[in-house]
This record gives sequence, C-alpha cells and structure tokens, in this order.
Amino acid sequence: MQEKAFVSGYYLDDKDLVEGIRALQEKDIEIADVRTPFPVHGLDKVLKYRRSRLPRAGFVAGAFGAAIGFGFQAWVFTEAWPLNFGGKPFLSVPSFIPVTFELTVLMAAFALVFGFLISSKLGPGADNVIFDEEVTNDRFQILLEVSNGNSEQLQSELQSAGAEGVKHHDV
Amino acid sequence: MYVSPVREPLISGEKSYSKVTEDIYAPMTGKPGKLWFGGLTLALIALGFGLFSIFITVWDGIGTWGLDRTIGWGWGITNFVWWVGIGHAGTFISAILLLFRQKWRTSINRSAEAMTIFAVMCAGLFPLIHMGRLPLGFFIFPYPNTRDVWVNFNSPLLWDVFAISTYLTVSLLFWYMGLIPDIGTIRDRLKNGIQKKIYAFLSFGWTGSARHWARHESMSLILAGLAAPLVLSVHTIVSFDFATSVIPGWHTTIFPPYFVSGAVFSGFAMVLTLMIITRKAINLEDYITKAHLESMNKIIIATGSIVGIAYITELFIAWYSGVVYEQYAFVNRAFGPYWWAYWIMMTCNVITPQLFWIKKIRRSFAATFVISIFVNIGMWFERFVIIVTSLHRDFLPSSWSMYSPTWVEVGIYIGTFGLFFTLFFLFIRFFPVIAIAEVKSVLKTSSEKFIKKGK
Amino acid sequence: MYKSFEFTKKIKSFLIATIVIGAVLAVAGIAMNLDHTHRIWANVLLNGFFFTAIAMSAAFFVIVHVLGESGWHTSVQRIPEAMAMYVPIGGVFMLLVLVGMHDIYHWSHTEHLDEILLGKSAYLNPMFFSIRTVAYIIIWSLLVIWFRKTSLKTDTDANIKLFNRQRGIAGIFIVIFAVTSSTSAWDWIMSIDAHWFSTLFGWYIFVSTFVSAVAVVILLLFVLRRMGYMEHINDEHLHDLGKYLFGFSIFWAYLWVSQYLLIWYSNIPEETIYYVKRIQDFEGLFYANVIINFLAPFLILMARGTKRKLNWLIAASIIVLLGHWVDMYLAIMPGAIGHPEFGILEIGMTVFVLGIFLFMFFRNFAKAPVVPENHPYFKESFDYDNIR
Amino acid sequence: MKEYWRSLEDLLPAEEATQEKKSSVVLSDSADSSKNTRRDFLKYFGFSIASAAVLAGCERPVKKAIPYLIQPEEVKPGTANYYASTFYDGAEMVPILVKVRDGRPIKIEGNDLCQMTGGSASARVQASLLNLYDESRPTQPTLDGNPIRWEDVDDKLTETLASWDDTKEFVILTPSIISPSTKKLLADFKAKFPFVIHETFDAFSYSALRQAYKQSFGKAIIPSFRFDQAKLVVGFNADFLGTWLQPTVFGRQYASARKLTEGQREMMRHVQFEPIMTLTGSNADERIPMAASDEGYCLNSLYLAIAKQSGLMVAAVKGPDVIDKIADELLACRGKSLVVSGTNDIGIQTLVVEINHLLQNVGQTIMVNSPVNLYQGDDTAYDALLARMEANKVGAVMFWETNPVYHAPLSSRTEEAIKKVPVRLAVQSQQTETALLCNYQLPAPHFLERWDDTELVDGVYTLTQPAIRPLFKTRTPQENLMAWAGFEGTYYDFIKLSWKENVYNSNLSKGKQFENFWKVSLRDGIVVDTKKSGETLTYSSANIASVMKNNSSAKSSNDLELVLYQSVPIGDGTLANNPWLQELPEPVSRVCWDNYVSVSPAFAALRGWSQGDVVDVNGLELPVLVQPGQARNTLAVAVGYGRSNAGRVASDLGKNVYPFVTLKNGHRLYTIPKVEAVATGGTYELAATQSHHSMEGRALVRETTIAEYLENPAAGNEMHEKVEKLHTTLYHEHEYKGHHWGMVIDLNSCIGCNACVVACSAENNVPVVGRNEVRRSHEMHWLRLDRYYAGDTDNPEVVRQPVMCQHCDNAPCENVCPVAATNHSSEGINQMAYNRCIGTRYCNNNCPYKVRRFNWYDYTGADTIPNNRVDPAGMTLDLKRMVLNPDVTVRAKGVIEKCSMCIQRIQDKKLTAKKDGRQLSDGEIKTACQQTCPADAITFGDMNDPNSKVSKLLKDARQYGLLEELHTLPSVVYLSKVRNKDKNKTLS
Repeated sequence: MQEKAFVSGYYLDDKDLVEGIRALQEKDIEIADVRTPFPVHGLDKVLKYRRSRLPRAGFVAGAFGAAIGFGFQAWVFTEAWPLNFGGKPFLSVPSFIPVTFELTVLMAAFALVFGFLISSKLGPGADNVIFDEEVTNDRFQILLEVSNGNSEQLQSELQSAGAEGVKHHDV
Repeated sequence: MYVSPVREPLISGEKSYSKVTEDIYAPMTGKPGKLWFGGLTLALIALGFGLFSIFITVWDGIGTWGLDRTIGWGWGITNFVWWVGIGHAGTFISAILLLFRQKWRTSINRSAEAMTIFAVMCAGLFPLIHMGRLPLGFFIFPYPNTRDVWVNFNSPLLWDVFAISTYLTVSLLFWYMGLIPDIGTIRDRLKNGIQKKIYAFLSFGWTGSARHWARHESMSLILAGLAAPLVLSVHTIVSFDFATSVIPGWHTTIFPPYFVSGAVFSGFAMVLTLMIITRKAINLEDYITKAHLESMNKIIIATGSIVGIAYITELFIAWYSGVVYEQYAFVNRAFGPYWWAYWIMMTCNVITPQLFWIKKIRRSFAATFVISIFVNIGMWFERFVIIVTSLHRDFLPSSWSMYSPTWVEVGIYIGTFGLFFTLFFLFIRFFPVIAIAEVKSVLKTSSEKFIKKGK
Repeated sequence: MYKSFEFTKKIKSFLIATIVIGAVLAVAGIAMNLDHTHRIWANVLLNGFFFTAIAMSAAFFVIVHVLGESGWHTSVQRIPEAMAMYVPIGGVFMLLVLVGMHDIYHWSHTEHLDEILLGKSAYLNPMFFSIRTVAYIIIWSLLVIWFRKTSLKTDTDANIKLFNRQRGIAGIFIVIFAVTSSTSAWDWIMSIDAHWFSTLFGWYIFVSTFVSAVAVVILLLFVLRRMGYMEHINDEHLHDLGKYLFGFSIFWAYLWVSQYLLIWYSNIPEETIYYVKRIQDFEGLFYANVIINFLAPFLILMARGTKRKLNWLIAASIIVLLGHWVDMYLAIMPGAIGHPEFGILEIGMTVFVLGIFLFMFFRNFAKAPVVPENHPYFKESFDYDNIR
Repeated sequence: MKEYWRSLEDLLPAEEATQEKKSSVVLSDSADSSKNTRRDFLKYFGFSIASAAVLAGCERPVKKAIPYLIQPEEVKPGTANYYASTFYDGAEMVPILVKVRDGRPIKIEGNDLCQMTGGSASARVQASLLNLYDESRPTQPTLDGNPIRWEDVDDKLTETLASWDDTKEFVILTPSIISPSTKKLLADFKAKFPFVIHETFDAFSYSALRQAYKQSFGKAIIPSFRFDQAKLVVGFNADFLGTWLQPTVFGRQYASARKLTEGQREMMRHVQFEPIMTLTGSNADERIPMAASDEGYCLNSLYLAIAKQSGLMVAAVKGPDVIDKIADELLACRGKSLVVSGTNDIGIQTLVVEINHLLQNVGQTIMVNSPVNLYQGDDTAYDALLARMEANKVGAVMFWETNPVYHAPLSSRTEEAIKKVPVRLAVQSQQTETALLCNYQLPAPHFLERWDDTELVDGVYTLTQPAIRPLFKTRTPQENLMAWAGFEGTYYDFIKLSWKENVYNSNLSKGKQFENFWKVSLRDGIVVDTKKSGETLTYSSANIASVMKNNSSAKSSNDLELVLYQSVPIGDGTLANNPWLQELPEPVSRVCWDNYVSVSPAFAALRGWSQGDVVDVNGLELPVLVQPGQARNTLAVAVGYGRSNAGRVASDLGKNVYPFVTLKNGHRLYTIPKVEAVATGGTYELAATQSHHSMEGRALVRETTIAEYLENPAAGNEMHEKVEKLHTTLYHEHEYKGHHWGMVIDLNSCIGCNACVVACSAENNVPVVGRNEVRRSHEMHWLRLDRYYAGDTDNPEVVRQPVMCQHCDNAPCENVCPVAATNHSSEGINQMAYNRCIGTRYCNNNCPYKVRRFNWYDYTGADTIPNNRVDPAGMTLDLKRMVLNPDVTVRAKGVIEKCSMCIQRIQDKKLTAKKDGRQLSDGEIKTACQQTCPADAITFGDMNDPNSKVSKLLKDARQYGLLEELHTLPSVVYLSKVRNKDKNKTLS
C-alpha cells in the first residue's frame, strides 16, 4: 500500500451517498471503496458486488463437519472398539445425530467467520488505514484512488457528486 | 424501505446517527458510578463464595451436597438447565428474529447475546463440578489414548459436551462479529492512548468498507441460519439428558420442543429483568422502549403458553398412558412431598405470563419487571420439579428418599450469580450495550423522528 | 390494480371433472373393498383429516402473521384465507368418520376392552369422542368464518379498528387452536393405536400439516400465476414462502427425530410397538417418509437461488405435499388396517377430496379481491428484501 | 501398631489342609498345555500383578512390601487358600472355611461339608472376620494397667495357685463350652487344683428350654430341631430364622421344607404368634400379633385343645378361635408338626414340650436323642455365684470370653460383686465392660488365630485351626491354664491327643493311620461319627396342672410391656464392635447403627408419637420406630447395644437394655411387664435404609397361595406372560456366543436373613460409611433386601426381595455413561471400569432399580486428595485394610460402584477350567451371596447352557424379571413367592 494516494468525500445521509455513487458511476469513475457506519441497504447492488462466496464455504465446511462427525462416531463404534452399551446396535445411527449436527454447525460457523475475516483482511492486529474516524459515527465515505496525480480532479468530481467534504490522503 | 405509519416507533427522541453513537458510548466514558462499583463488589463476593463452595465440593466430595443413592442430581443440574435456558434468549433474538426480520431485536440483541454467553458459562460450570472426579473430567473428550478407549456417543451427556461447547463457541463468534464494527466506533471516538490501542486491536482493523459490510451481512445471516437450529438443538439435547431415560417424569417425547420453548421463555424473562434495570441505569430509555417491551412480552406469552400446554399434555398423557409409574409420578408431583415446588412452577410459569394478555400490563415496565422475576423463579422450579420429584420416587418404593440442598450447593448457585454479574458489569462498562451500527441501520425505518416525518 | 380472480366455467368444469373421476374411482374402490370396511373408513379419515388439517394450518399461517405484526404476508394472505374456508366442508368428512368409528378405532368396541383401554375409557368412548369431533368442527368453522368475514370487510372499510379486531380474533383462535390441534390429533389419529401414547404426537402432526399447507399455498400461487393472477408476487415473497417450506420441513424432521430417537433410545415396548409395526410392515415407506420429507426440501431449498425460483419451489412443494400425505398414511394405516394397501380406493378417495378442496378454494378465492389492499402493512409487502 | 505382616512359615503345617487344588496360576508352564498362549500368560501375569497392586488402594503407591525370606510352600502369591475351621462365639456354632490370601484371612464362608449348614453362614459368622482386624482388641497382657510379660504372668499365677487359700474358690467363668478338648483340659485343671470351680455363663439365656426337657425327659438338654421334617410349624415368640438357637441351621431347614420345584410340590406351613415383628414372623404364612404376656394363655388354650382331642381328660375351657383352629391343624399333622417358643419361661417351655409330645413330634421333628450342646448356662447358678462373690468366698475369677457386667441382669450387682474378688483375670479377645474391672488383662487371640475343637451334637466333631499367626501378644485361655498348671506341650498337642483318644479310637479308626486321619480331619474341618449317638431319653410326664396355673391364664390387661430381643445383625452384642454388622440393616425395620423402641402403629397414633421421637422408657431414652405388626401394647428394644467399653465402633451406640432383665422362676426374663413410657419432646434421626414401605400396587414382588399355585404354577405371575407377549424392540438383542451369565432368586426361599449382604460386602470391599451417612441415604451395599408391607398395618403381610444390579441386557445405565465406564461384557455382565468413571451419577439416575452406589466421600482412602476421609468405622486403618480382597479394586471417591456378579470369582473359575483344559461345569462358580445363602435362594449360572440349573429355573412358571415391562432384559430373574395359606380363610 505504499506510494498510494486516495481522495475521499463524505456524505451525511445514506441516500445522498447512493446518489453520489451513481453520479460517479455514470462518469465511469472507479470507486476504490465506500465506507459507512452501518450496512446501507442495497449498497452492494449499487456497487455491483458479486454475491459473497461465504455461504458456499459454509456449506462445504458444514458437509465436512457432518461427514467427519458421523464417520468418526461410526468408526469408533464399529471398528475401533465396538462396545455393547445397553444392547444398542454398534451402528446406533440415531445416537450419532446430535454430535454430527453439532460438528456440522461448528465447522460451518468457523468457515464463515474465518472466511469473513480472511477475505476481508480483518483480524486481531489488522492495521487497516482509517481515513476518517467519523466514518464509524455518521459519515458515509467514498474513496477514490489517485492515479497519475489526478487527485484534484477526483476531488472536484466528488464535490460535484454532492460530497459534503473532500480530502486527499497519502498512504 | 417502506414502513407503515401505523407501526409504533422503536426509538424515541430526535436521534441522528451521531446522537446514537453518543448515547450508547456515553456509559463507557467518565468514571463509573458508585452503583457500578457497589454492584461489582457484591458480584465478586458472591463469586468468591461460589469458588469456596466449589473448592469444598472438589476437596471433600459430592457428599457435601444433599444428594443420595436415589437422587443423583439436584440443585447442580437444576441450575445447569436453568442457566442454559437463560442462555437461549440472546441467540434466539439475534438469530431467529433476524431471520424473521424483526427490527426490534437491534436494541437488545447485543446485551442479550452477552447474557447468553455469560449464562452458558455459568451453566457449563455445573456439569463439570457435579462430576465425582473433576480432575479426570477430560475423559469426556474423545482423544486418542493408550487404552484405545473413546467415549460413549450414545450418552446424552456427551452430546451435551458437544452441544454446549459448540453453542458457546458459535454464540461467542456471532456476538464478537457483531461487536467488531461497534468496537471500531469506540476506537474512533477515543483519543490516543493505551485504551485506543486495545480497542484498535479488538476491532480487528474494522474500516466500515461496504465490501466488508456486505460480507458481514451475508455471514450474519447464515450464522443466524445455523444458530437457529443450534439454539433448538442445545436445549433439545439438554432435554435428552432426561427424556432418553426410562424414569417416569423424565421419559416423555414432548421434552425437546417444550424445553426449547421453556428456555426461550426464561431467557426472555432474564433479558427483561436486566434490561429494565440497565436502560434506566445507563440512560438508554430512548432505545429500549415500550415497543420493545411489548414485543418481548408477546414472546413471553407465546412461549409461556407453549410450556403451559406441555405441562397439561404431560399430565393428561400420563393419565392416558395407563402406566402406573407414569401416573404416580405426576400425582406425586402435584400432591407428593414436593407439591409446593410444583405449584410454584405452575403459578409462575403458566398463570403469571397470562397477565400479559392485558395491554396495560405488557406495556408496563414495573409490571414486566415483577412478572419476569416470577418467570425466572418458576422456570427454576420447573427444572427442580423435573429433576428432583421425578427421581425421588421412581420405580422401587424401597429406594424412595428425600432431597434438600446443603449450603455448599446453595453457595455454588450464588457463585454463578456472582460470575454472571461480574461479567455483566464489566460488559456494560467496556462494551457498547446496544448494537450501534444495527440501530443506525433501522433508524430511518423505526425511529420516532423519521416515522413522524411520515417518510 | 390487482386483478380479481374469476372462477371461470373452465376451471369449474375441470374441478368438477376431477371430483367426478375421484368419486368414480373411490366408489369402484369401495365396491372392491366392501369386505374390508376398515380400509374404506381409514381412507375417509386419512383424506378427511389431511385436508381439513391443511385448511386449519392455512388459517394458522394467517393468524400467526397477524399476531406477529408481519407485513410481507399480506400480498399472499388471501390464498390461505380462502383455503381455510374449506374447514366446514372437511368437517363433514370427519363427521362421516364418526359413522365408521368402529372400523377404525379399536377402543370404540367398548364391550371387549383390556385393562389399559378400560382405564382410558373415561376419555376414549364413542360418546365423548363424537362430542369432541363435532365441537372441533363447529368451533374451528366459526373461527375461520369469523376471521374471513372481518378480513373481507377491510376491502370496503379501511378503518384501523377492523385490523385490531382481526388481531383479537387471531388471539382467540390461537388459544383455542393451541389446545385443539393437539387433542384432535390424539383423538383422530393417536387413538387408532389405542395403547400407544406420545406427548409430542399432537405437535408432530400439526407441523406435518402446516408444512403441507405452506406447500399448498405455493402450489396454488403457481396455478394462479399461470392463470394470470397474482402478478404482484415478487421474488422476495417466493423467497419467504420458500424459507417457510425449508424451515418447517427441517422442524418437522426435528420433531420426527425427537419422537423416534427418544422411543428408540428407551426401547420400552409400550412405546416401541408403534414403530415396530411401521418398520416391519411398512419398511420402505417408513424410511422413505423421513428421507423424502426432510432431504428433498432441505437439499432443494438450501441454496438462496432455489427459494426464489418458482420451478424449484414447485418441485419441492409437490414432493413435500405427497410426502406428508404419506406421513399421514403412515400414521393412520398401520393401526387401522395393519398392512400397506394402495390402489384405486386410495387414489380415488384422495382425488375426490382434493377436488372438493380445490373447488372450495377457488370458489372462495373468487369471492374477494386477491389482496387486502386496505391492510395498513400492505405496502410494506412490496418494499423489503431478503439479505443476500 | 506396625508389624501385622508376619510370614506364615511357622504357621502349623497344613500341606493337605486346603480344599483348593493348588497350582501356580502365574507360573504354569505353557509347555504343559498347548492351549495356553503367550497372551494367556500375560493375562494371568497381569491379573496377579494387578491384584497385588490394588491392595494398597487404586491410586496410591505401594508404600511398603516385605518380601518373604523363605516362601512358605502352600502360599502362592495371588492365589487364595481355604482353611477349614469353626466359628463359635458362645451362641452359634458354624463350621467354616477361611479364605486366606497372601497370609491374610479375607473371607469366611460356611464349610459345605457340614450337613447342617451346607456351606452357609449367617451374617454374624461372616462378619466375625472383621473382629480379627479390630484395632480396639487388647494387644498385650497387663497387670493393673501396666504391661507385663507372659512369663511374669505365668510366674505370678503359678505362685498364686500354689499358695491358694483352700477356703476360697478360683472361679473360671466361661461361655458354654462345646469343645471336648477344653472340657477335658478343664477337668484336668480342676483335678490338679480342687478349689477351681467352672461356671458357665451365657450372654443370652435359654435355660428354661433346657429345664423344661429336664422336667419331661429327665435331662436338661436342648434337642435338635428338624424344621425340615415338619409340615406345620407353629412358632411362639421364637425368632428361629434370625436369632433363636441355631438360625443358620434352621434357616436352611426351613427353606428346604418350603421349596417348590418340579419334584417338590408340597410346602411346609408356618404360623407365628409373636409380640414383635421378627424376621421369622415376617416369613410366616400367617402371623398373629400376640402380647408377650398372652403367651401363657395361648399355650394353655392350645394345650387344652390338643389334649382334649388326644383323649386326655382336661377341663373344657374355650380358648381363642385362632388357637382352636391351629390346634385342629396341628392335630392333622401329628408327627409332622413342630411347636416352638422362644420365651425363657419354664412354664411356657414345659407346655411346649408337652404339646409336642402329645402331637407325637418327639423323635420326628424334635430329636431328644441328639441334643445340641449349646447354651449350657444355668441362670440360677450364676445367681449363686454372685452370692458367693458377695460373701467373699471367691478368691479369684477368670472371665474367659465372658462379659457378665454387660450381659447379666442387674449388672450393677455383678459389678459390685466382682470388685470383692481379689484376683480378677480378663481373658478376652475383645474389649469388654467386665475387663475394665479386672486387674489382669490377658488378651486372647481371635478364633482365627487359634486352635480348638467342638462337638456340637454327639458325634459331630469339628476343628478350629488358625488361619493367621496371632497379630498381637495373645494367648488362648487354654494355653493359660496349661501354663499355670504346668502341663506339657501346647494346646494343639493336647487337642491332637484328645482326638486320638476319643475321636479316632472310638469309631473312626477304620484302619487308617492316625496321622492320616488327623490330616484329613484338618483338611475337612469336620468329622462325623455316625455310630456315636446320644443318650436315649424317655418321656416322663411333668406336672402340667401346676405349670398351667403358673402361666397367667387370662388375657393381659392394657399395661405396657417391654420386650427385649436380639436383633439379627447384632445378636446378644458380643460381636458388636464390628462395622459390617453395625451397618447391616435390621431385616425388618431396615434400621442400622442404633437400637430403638419399636411400637405398633396404633399405639404410636394413640400417643401421638412418630418415628424419631425420643421416648423415655423406664428411665432410658430411646428413639421411636413405628413397627407395623407389633402387638398393640408392646414396646420392644433390641439388646446388644449401648456397649460402654466395646471398642471404637460399638461404644455408645444405642442403649443397653440388659439391666432391665429380671429373673423369673430362676430364669432370665426378657419381657418386662408394666413399663412406663413418655415422650421427652426430643427427636433423634434413625439411620434407616428404607423409608417407604408399600409396594404402591406395583408388581415388584409377585405372590400367590399354594392352592392357586398348584392349580396354575404361573398364578400371581400372570403379568409375565402379558409382558412377554408385548415384547417389542427396535433393535435385536446382542448375541452372547460364549457364556451368558444369569441369576435366579427364589423369593419363596429367601428368608431375608441378610447373610448375603455381609458376604457381598466382604467379597467386594464394600465401604462402611457409618450412621450419619446412612441417615443421608449414602449407604453403599451392593445388595439390599427390600422389604414391603401389605394390607393391615396392625398385622401386615411382609414380602422381601433381594435387589442387586440386575445386569440388564438392555441396561438404561450403560447407554448414558459419557465416558463408556459402564458397558456390557460379551458374557452379559453389566460391568464397571472404576478407573474410567468420572462420577456423573447419570447411570444411577437412569437405573430403574437404584442399585448403583456412589462414593460420596473418600470412604476408602483411595482418593488422591489428603485429609478428606470419611471413615467413622476405621475401615481405612492399615489393620482393617488387611481384610480387603485384593481381587477387587478399592473404589476411590467420586466413582460409581455396584454388583459385578462377583466377576473376580467368574474369572478365577474360568481360568482354573482353562488351565485344566476342561469346560466349566455348572455350579462351579458361586457368587458370594449365593455361596452363603442358607436358603439356597440364589442360583447363578450360564443361561446359554441348556442344562444349567439356571436355565432350568428359567423355565419355571414363577419366573419373572423385576420391572420387566421396561424391557431392560435383566439377567437377574425372580421366582414368585407362594404363601401356604388359604386366600379366603385366615386364622385371625
């Protein structure tokens, strides 16, 4: 992230933000990032983000958890040491349901959370650049990456897109 | 998003986004009050007493409890189930209500989730210390060992191990993932210093990027989708502890859904009890309003009534079954030596929540506070009734006996309150009690300011 | 704005044809089974109960949304509302069952009962049973009609009081239904295996019929859309209905497992007898029931996309509906006739009752606007979306 | 107290004296038997190592192990030897086998060569083992409190005897001596010292019984009773199954006469009249509560009724209806009936003898020609002795295992009298109250440490041989006498010689060498001289009229009377300092660790008393126990408690009621008329192991009457067939390919004596928890005898049921253990891995039979945490730990334990059979409870073997499983109880 520069513009209302984005999009200005204090409804569609692949990761991990959970129990009871508990069959399938289920959920949850953190580059000690501390309060910020020193041009674009305040940041 | 003007606003007062931040951040700033210090001290004393009682239990043996050859579980497991039950509200609120798009959850989900985690920690303590040989407790984990012994996957107690630990883990993840943006908010409010560094670390580098928000929402939704059956499964498995047996009063098929319903019932009651105090104590009256109260009380009526129907179903089917042991077990519950426990349970759980049919009562903080405590008491007695009265007179009358707790058992229970409140006091001091970002996201649809505008 | 449904001759005659074909097949089946009156009456009970319960569940669907202050459901609300109006007609079949009581309910032979059944006779006796049956039908019918009338009034009168009244009726409805849904399931179905008992049974049966009702709503929605109605229904609505079908199929499986696992685990003969009979004599069907009713909707509807595509939803709904018919079949037949029977009688009877059910639905659906436009939350139904 | 551990090298030789075939398990050469694989070797090896290791408790390191310098030949580490010996405590005599493991006696079992006991032994006989390891035993001789060497004792006494003032007596007070050698020795001693007087003192008196036979047969005897030959037994206040005379023998006879099998369809009928609910009464087919003071009246009426119908000229007095009915029944069973009374009243006993005579029972069920040599004491003689002591006529008294200060009536008089005797010798193996008054304390060894012999009935000889070298500096009374008299040799030599002269030479020589005969006798422990018979006695009429006059002939008034009785566990109190016995619940009241005053429910209601209220009875404060079936105005208290100097365990347990005993017509009377009782207002919690006494209409114990049974053997057990019909399961039973162990318990045979409970505790190292823990329902017994009352509270019917782990094949407990600590063996046993158990108690909750026991505290010392032991009975003292069975793990705090079907015994016999290369035979394995059962109520065996006894019993129509409707598939099966009574017609 060295030698990079950004221009930011902020809005005080999510509606204005969306309108601003649309305005920039019409001019084919690439939006580096948008930062908001809360998830703005429909923003992902406006920004044309792909649907996250997290659900798929969750499904795969869940399926893995289920397979491991059931497989391990079945192995313990039929191969490793088949013990007779209360006359139940060794492969006592109904008994395996709870643990299988819990492992499914656990694995899926891990996949989701860690998938989210890793794909978003978040985590303990992550040191992401914060351009405006008010973003976590009430500002809706659009970030545009400066290339070839077009900072000022971008700033004016932002202003014309209704940004309440515009600023240049070097990283 | 359109919202009908008929709907009652959830957030009162003229709230802007920054006002929300300010209001919720306020209790974390400045010097904590005397009330806070006093409360924390009391909680720590209780915790200390609990630890001493646990020490006595482990040192001298379970004989220091009031159990006997007939009654193998008493207060310990009663408290376990009670705390687990309480630990169901948070995840229910954040998961199931999220799936059902109930906006009122946003004001209470954070603290309810925290309570869930604390309650589950209290609950988890009991299965550990009720073991006769705590130092060997690690035997319950299926780890490879030289004896080639694994564990018994038939045992509901083992399922409990998996269920409770999964539940605790997932709840913790869910809660923390929800906290990250708000910790980011706190971080950005703080001036430089060690505190800011800690919050920066804890915020995982949150930036509020739209991409992150999109993933965050997607993750939250699926986590909610997972947590919903997980909530069900936890108390279902707790109910299996009893229902898989052959003991009359324990073995009945309605237990799984009925336990879940009872858990949500008690969990909501506990959330109400605490939130009614907290909102006053730290000035969050605008965020936790009568609209919240009413919605929650509706769930109390629903779950309370389900529990009531389950009681009656059990009673009727016990008669209907024609099995002498079943019939006796229920007659004994109502008219045996522990009749008082049964009728406390019936009164508190079935009758008191029905008062919420009256609109005035379900919109009254004072009345709700009282009733929620009744419900907490009633649900404790429900577990006591199920565990002790079923065990104390089972199949062979020769072995029938009576149970009363010793000071050690009472001490441990008090200790869990200590633990719970210690954590809760720390929580309200160091973390935002209300999900800041989530409240902001519904501000336009649910706050007085915007609804009045008719927008 | 929203095209009102017209119960055209074409539809009418198609449905009448269906009813007639069903009736012919049913009569043929009855004629073939005159020496097996058990089977005839069991079929009356099976279809009579199944569709009545679906109608009641449809009513429950509306009621719960009313109480839950939901907005999205208003755009589909009239479908379950019209379905619910079948309750009085379905009740007729249940009254018929009273006639054939002795062929279904072993306990009704009061002259030779064993000790346990004698012990239950205060509850399980023909008189009390008939009183309860009649009471269920009358009370349910009244509730359903009362709600429907209030709902229809809103089409001409936008007074908010009417909605509050709906909420009031919903409250009464839910209290009564909470009790009667269980007791009716015990009476009509559980008591077929007269010695057997399970506290969960009532809830289990209710969830089974509730899922069926959701499937029927989806299917009817599809049919109506094919006929050019209900154009306002968007993906979000489908998504929500899909979630219901998905969620409650899992919930049904959860209850199935809860009941089975607990009985399997304790292995007490007085309880296992129920499953032993089903596993021994209905083995294929017994396992197919769980697998189909759980796995099919689970796998089909797990992904977000499938819930939003009508074709997938339809496929899942058809499987679920058939599956739960089989579920009811498995609940009733082993006790009533003892061994699997499937033929013209079953097909005919089902088609016949289904025809009547659909006929009643379309007739009632045609009587009112397809959406409650004056509902205060109605607009909300078009401005919301499901998180991706 | 450190060095208990002595080698057996100079224990007297007994090469052939073991019953077990001895061969080393550990080192058996695999070349011998090609079937033994290396795996087997390791298994055996591990087994013995493990056994040795568990000795020190399962989690503690072995602190000290002293190796043998020279290993005795017959001692093989890890293998038990059995030595034949004899138990005799002055009351009961039972031939026994002592199981000795690595030099320590660890269990007492009955000697199965004995015809009378058939290998059974009562609770007290078995528990007496623990008295050996009693830390309160006197350990060395003292004089006036100062330790003294035996040599000095001998010097002093030799001198005393040599310089004796002939006007004074030297009294030796012994219990009844049944040893022919001792008798001879006493005679020799008396011959040398003419001033020596031998007096006999019984702790509990039966002198009236002896005197009654003297009146009718001319000689004071106690005949042999043959309950097994009777078709009708009528008992009056005689607890012959619990405490009266020879309970072990009678229990066996009684059960055998009542067994119903394929072959035996007839069943002895038993009617009992009694003031208190005794074990015997609770077994009766019909039981009639009768005030003790009404006994004379009842027997008078019975005599008259019988006499009249026997053609004697007697006055026509109409007695109670019941008596008339019983008289008719008895007359119908002439020669096949038996009337007994347990009252120590000459009038009553005489009447009983007369009644039996009229019924022609003498020679049939009463064998006057083979009298039993027990209870030779004469109550008047003891009185006379006291008088002589008070008159300073006694110069020395030697208390030879007698404790008159505690046992004698009016003990204060005894105390004062003793103090007047200048030389007082206490020759006791235990602490006693009497010893406190003695200047010489001359500790005697426990009977397992010494030699002796007995002749209980003429011609039936047994030997007592030591199973361990004396633990302390003790000497037998016989050795004392020999030393003081200067006789040559040891007492062992004396016995051997006496046997050579009397036993061998009379009828038993058969050409064998004496040494061989002696060795065989030692090995068997019992020798029967069938040719030797007692004196033939003939009947001569007694003065019945005067007897009857003396018996109060009217119904009693409403005065309260107090009945003193021996409780089944504690008996006369001699063995009271015994944790096993104190913890053993009294079979009827199910209370342990205390005595109490029992009252009838009606009386309790009248006075407003309830259980646990403290009542003052003639100055003695005792807690109340409400006892259904007790006669209305009767109070009852057990003797044997309230020992003031008995040792750590028994001292100050309960109250001593012996001082209430009075003399009537020269016999100690254990019924106290006209007592006062008032509630003090205090309460006291009794340690009861059962608090609910009704079966609540549940089919737990199933019963029928004999008539119904003969018509339909499944009568009363109809439910079994119904349940069988409905048996459905969702999974098939596991197949047991090899053995499938099972147990059948015949409820019709079980008399409820509780011998099995002690056997189980001894075999399986069951902890003793003490009174306070029992109050909290923390008792640990693996096997319990449930007792239920049915019907009228004034006179209920009693049923009982031994319940231990049922070893269910569908065990609800196994399913739920999270750590797999309990599971099912391939031979059908519900097994517990103690080391794996983490103590969730989930299994116990799920057990419908509630047979699992949890170690609430550190009862055994096997816990790793220090200073937390709960051991009021001192069971974890090193000395008492010597009784532990090394084959059974000592359980730590926090684990569950339960009946294992004596898995160690099963494995042992399986290994033996495997070593011998043969199949296990049926009956070879006996569980501890089965082995000791006098009633043969318990059968253990392989259910997979169609020819085993168990398999055959499983076909009995009386067979059912407890709570079988739950489909737990128990491997323990019960046979229903049959009552020999008419359902519609009862006596009362």
